[in-house]
Amino acid sequence: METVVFALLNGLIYGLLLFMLSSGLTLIFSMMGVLNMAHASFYMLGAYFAFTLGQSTGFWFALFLAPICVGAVGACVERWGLRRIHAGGHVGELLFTFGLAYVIEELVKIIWGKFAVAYEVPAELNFSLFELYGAQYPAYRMFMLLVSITMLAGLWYLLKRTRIGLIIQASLTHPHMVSHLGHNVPRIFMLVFAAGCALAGLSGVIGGNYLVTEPSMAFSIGPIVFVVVVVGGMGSLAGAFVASLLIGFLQTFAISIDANFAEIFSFAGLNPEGDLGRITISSLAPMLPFMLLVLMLMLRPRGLMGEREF
Amino acid sequence: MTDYSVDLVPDLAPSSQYKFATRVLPLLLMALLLLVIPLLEPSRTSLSLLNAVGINIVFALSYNMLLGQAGMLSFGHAVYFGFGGYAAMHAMNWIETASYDGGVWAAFPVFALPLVGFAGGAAAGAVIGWPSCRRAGVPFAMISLGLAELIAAAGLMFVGLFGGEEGITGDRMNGVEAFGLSLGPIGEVYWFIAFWAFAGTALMYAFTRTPLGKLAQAVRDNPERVQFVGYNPNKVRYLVFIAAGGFAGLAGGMSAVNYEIFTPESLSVIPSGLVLLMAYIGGARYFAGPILGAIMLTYMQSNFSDYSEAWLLYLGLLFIGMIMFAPRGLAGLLLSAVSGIQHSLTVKSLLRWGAYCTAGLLVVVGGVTLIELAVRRSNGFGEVFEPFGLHLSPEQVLPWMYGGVLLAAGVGLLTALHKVGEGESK
Amino acid sequence: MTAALQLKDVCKSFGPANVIEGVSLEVKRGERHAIIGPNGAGKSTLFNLISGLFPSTSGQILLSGRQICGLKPFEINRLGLSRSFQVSNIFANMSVRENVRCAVLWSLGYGHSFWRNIGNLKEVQRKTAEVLDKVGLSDKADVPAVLLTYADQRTLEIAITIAGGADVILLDEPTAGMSHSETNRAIELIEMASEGKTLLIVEHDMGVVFGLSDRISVLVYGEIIATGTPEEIRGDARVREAYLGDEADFAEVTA
Amino acid sequence: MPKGIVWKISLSAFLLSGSLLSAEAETIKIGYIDPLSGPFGTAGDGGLKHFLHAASEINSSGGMAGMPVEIVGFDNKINPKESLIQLQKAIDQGVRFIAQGNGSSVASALTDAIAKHNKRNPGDELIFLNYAAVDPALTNAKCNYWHFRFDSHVDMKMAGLTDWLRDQKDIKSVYILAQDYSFGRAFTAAAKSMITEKRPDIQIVGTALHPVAKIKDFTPYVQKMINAKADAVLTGNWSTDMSLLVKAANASGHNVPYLTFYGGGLGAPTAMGESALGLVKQITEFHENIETSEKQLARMNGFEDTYHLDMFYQRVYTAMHMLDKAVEAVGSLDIPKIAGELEGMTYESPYGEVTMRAEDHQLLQPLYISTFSDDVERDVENTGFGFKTDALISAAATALPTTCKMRRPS
Repeated sequence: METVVFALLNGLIYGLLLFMLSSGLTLIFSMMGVLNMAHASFYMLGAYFAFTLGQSTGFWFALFLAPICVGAVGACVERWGLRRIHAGGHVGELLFTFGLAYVIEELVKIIWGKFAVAYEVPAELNFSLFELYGAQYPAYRMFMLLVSITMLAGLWYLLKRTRIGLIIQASLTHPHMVSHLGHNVPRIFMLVFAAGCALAGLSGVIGGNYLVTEPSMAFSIGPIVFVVVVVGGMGSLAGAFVASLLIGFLQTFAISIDANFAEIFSFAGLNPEGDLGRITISSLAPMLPFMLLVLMLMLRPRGLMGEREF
Repeated sequence: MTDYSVDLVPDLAPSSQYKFATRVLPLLLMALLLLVIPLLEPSRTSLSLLNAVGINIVFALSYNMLLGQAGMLSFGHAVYFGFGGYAAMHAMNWIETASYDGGVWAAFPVFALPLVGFAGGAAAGAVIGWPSCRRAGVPFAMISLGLAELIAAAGLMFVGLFGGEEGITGDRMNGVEAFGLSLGPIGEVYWFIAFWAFAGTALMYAFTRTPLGKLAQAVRDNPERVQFVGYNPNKVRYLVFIAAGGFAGLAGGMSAVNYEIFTPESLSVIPSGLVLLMAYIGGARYFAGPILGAIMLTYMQSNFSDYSEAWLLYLGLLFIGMIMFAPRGLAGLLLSAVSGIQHSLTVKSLLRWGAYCTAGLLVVVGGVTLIELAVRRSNGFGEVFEPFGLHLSPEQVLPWMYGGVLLAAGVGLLTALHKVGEGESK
Repeated sequence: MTAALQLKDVCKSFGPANVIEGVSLEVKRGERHAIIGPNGAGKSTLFNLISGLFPSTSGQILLSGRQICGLKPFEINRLGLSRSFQVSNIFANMSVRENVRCAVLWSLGYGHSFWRNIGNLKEVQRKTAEVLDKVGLSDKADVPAVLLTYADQRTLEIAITIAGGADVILLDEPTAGMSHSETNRAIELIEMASEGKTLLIVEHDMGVVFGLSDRISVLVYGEIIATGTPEEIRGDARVREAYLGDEADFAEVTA
Repeated sequence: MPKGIVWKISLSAFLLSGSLLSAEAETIKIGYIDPLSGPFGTAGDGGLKHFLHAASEINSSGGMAGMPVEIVGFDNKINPKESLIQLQKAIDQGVRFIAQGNGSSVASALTDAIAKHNKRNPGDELIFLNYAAVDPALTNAKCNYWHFRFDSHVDMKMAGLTDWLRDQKDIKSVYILAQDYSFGRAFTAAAKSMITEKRPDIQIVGTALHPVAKIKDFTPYVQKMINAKADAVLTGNWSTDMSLLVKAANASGHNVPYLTFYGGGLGAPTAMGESALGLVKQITEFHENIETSEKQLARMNGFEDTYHLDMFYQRVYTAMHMLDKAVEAVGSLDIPKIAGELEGMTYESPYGEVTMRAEDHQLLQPLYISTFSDDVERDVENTGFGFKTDALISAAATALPTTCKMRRPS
């Protein structure tokens, strides 16, 4: 029972963090067709900016300032990078962001050093909220939950209730339509790209101190973000939300299962010391998202709730 | 129906002279070059680098069968390199065992191990390609990424097959000697690599000239239309995928013999990314492009790190620069330079070339200065950047300004040149 | 003798929208059959159904008496049906010769072979040269397709369509966007190319349609309202009404 | 042909790079082959700095038998194949000693390649100074005459840790967590067998292997530990996996000792921060707060002033000074003889006597168990925290039997 409760709680937090990261990419991908491989790099920039800004302004200002800075960087990348190669097709754009991820990581190493930086949870939130089955539940996690839900609500409001949101929504499903409506498409692209990056930055701000802020943090989380976007489906924020939570729960549940293949498939007579029999479900946990990705693309390429195929 | 007898139809095929110059001659030159290199008595470093280059040429060309020829962007090509390499590595150990205990493998020369690699890579391609080649474009790329992650993880889990992260080692000095090569000294390994690099290149070139090779290009250009000339584009992709896997496996087999070790790291996404960079930076649109890319990146990987610890940053910047300004890659740049020289060798064009080169140089010098200063400053132990006898300290403002000014001047000049060029073309 | 192509009550709907509603059509062997109709009548959709690009919702399509519903486009092509596209659909980065060569390979039985040098396949070379000569693109054989003029691209489109030697040829607006003189050349080309074959053509240019076809079918809102010789169609009141709603104009353009 | 041109250019560049950097006979070159860029660049970079500092120390007192020492860094990107290319480069540049430490996979590739090289090129031999690769196999099944290990391997450290555990009567149950690769598995196996042997009353309430560098949030693992009521956690984790584990443990209020090998690894103290205080223990041959001589303190200060980095690898100095001693004894660069001198050598390190055991070329040295604490004289990574000694494990206690069958050149 306690395993289930904890897996649910942790899966929820991890899933929401993933959703904050991938919602931006879903917007960018659905609208511009750019599968931004550097998206997690903006997440990393968010954490580093928050660390630096936090030293002078404190965490709370950094919480707002850092995503804005990340968004500005994103706008520059779109304006002087992606826009120039847009005509060359999506493969060129994909490769551009692939190279950008390399460059951002190296720049971060030069600016902030190669080691992890001491980006800590703010003292105001560094206490334990309640105790559950002998383990304490840190307040910061609740705060993360709060921020991501606020963000989710804000995004929903923006998309459903504002003019720009309606345009963006229209172009999620019908990217060619918007230019016919007389809107300045490059500017909308820049805005969406910047906003997507800012969302990634925000998740960096609250995820960087919860996890670790170091130069390889982008590389290690990057692929999972794709998985969320692809599994969720093109043009579907709701899909990304479901996929994030799914992956969050899947991973945390798998970790809590200690059984190995030899036990599960005991009827097949697997040797528990053999390579196959030795594999435990929990050691497979990090692989599950990729299995999900491959299966999803092969069986249902439009994703869980996608409006269309790629 | 009108009778078109053979003699009435004009012969549209290119002349045999043209064929020789464009198809046979480059391969002959490559063979000649491979034969000449040992006469220059290269050092051990050069030989080991050349061997690495040879392996990467075959690997990058095999990747380009997918990217350049069939238009399939894969993030997991190292998987086939790895399967081929492991197949060859296991075979190498069977040869060793057989040389003591006897058996079928005793008669198999180590020299021919890349063939085992080819079989391994092609088999892996046939199994993995079956589900993944039913999708094209971005879904294909994503499937390849997902599978690459899964297989890289499996590489560490199945110790019996992949040897854990320490991999499998072997000894190439066993079994039957072919061509009188013991394969002990690195100089003899050179001949082994040269032979297979040439064979691989020639075969992959030949592949582009076959009906299947041509159809792969048709699928790249227009998969929809291919269906209406009687072909199933998925099947064409699948077959090309198997062939590409086979040649990647061939490169893996070469690697197994050259290094006598194979580790699961070779299956991972990092070499897959590197081979993508090789093919793209070299020029995926041209057959010879990946060869250039393989040479350049292998050299950079092994030697740039001697000069700058920021070499990965330079690599990333180079890659981005190529995508933005030279999407046809190094091969494209070379070809346009050659045709520029052939067609418009005027004072004006020379001046413009000069101006472009100067601007490019300014950007590079300024950028490098700034990056190197930044690296030293970030290391923070007072190291000074000393290019060409200069003494640039990251603690002073002036060196930063030098770098900044040079970079700004270069960018400014480039912008100006671009505007002039646009003005003229209008 | 079975019809070259026969459609029995073919329907196609995209979600709630019925684009094709019970089309039945019979194209005889060796016949040149045109389909006309106003924009949005479903002509291109009909072609996509016949050639296998879309599955039909219901009904039967028979090629020489053989059911081809549910087959993949390349399977239908292998049975001897070839089509062109309204928007040029060629292999842009390959030369004209290579474009045509790709189109002749299957019919000559080279399948997916990867052990033969394509340059040594005399039969392929001859057939390719023959097709290029027939459509008059021989002098542009080595030009990359993307650099051709629009009219030449349309010609290449037809060349690719006929290169495989299919018995039934579907042409989707082959003269769309052409100038008058180019159209005349195109008509000649189509006449020559369809000699001894069965031709089904969608065309807007009434001059082309009435000059070329043996029979004409009129498709309006997904239904065939009339089929007949050019004379019969010209005189059909329903067609006049439905097609243009303006008798004078119709008489004029079909004259 | 463009192909040809580039070939020639790169070819001449190859040849140039070879000739420019040709060897000088008077210098002793030590090739440092470790990652200097990429994700693991930090680890290799730190090691290089220790070697540079040790070399300057030796040079300022007249070099090795009058020959100055030069450290040449080669970036292997922690890739076995790339290491072999760099090895060839090093040999070309006149390097006769190879130093490496990061990654047992690289070490086993190198020791294999060096043994083959020495067999195939007599008179041109190399010595391999392994300063940190701890796979037991390297001085057991895979041992060879040219390989010398200056770090205590997994089983030795585990022996030390379990010796200490013998006296910790309040620890009744442990949880073992390690990364799912050969090191982690060796760690788990050693922990299980040694605990069962030395403290049969301790219950192993759980073991888990997790993939390297893939887990973002270790809370579920910590939760399992809490559920299992573990009194202590044994972990082989290093780098990010180490810091993330400790952060998760702290967040869940899991206040039990974490017994680690790499709790003090570069970057980990910063990342763990306050959360690790009093929890994380490590077993090492060195940390900065062990009582020692003025001379050693001066060395630490010297290193920190030069490189703005904490001293971490005492064993690098040990290796360099033992090599110095061997070269002085031989008087020339006769590699087989130098290897012979190193074999069985004893050396007085600032923290006690160490011995290079002849039968397997494994250094036996005293080990220290220490706790992450804020009450320390010298802190690490400017965090204000450092390590404080709990216990000393004598060198003899770590001496485990070896399966090595050393074949010596005749």
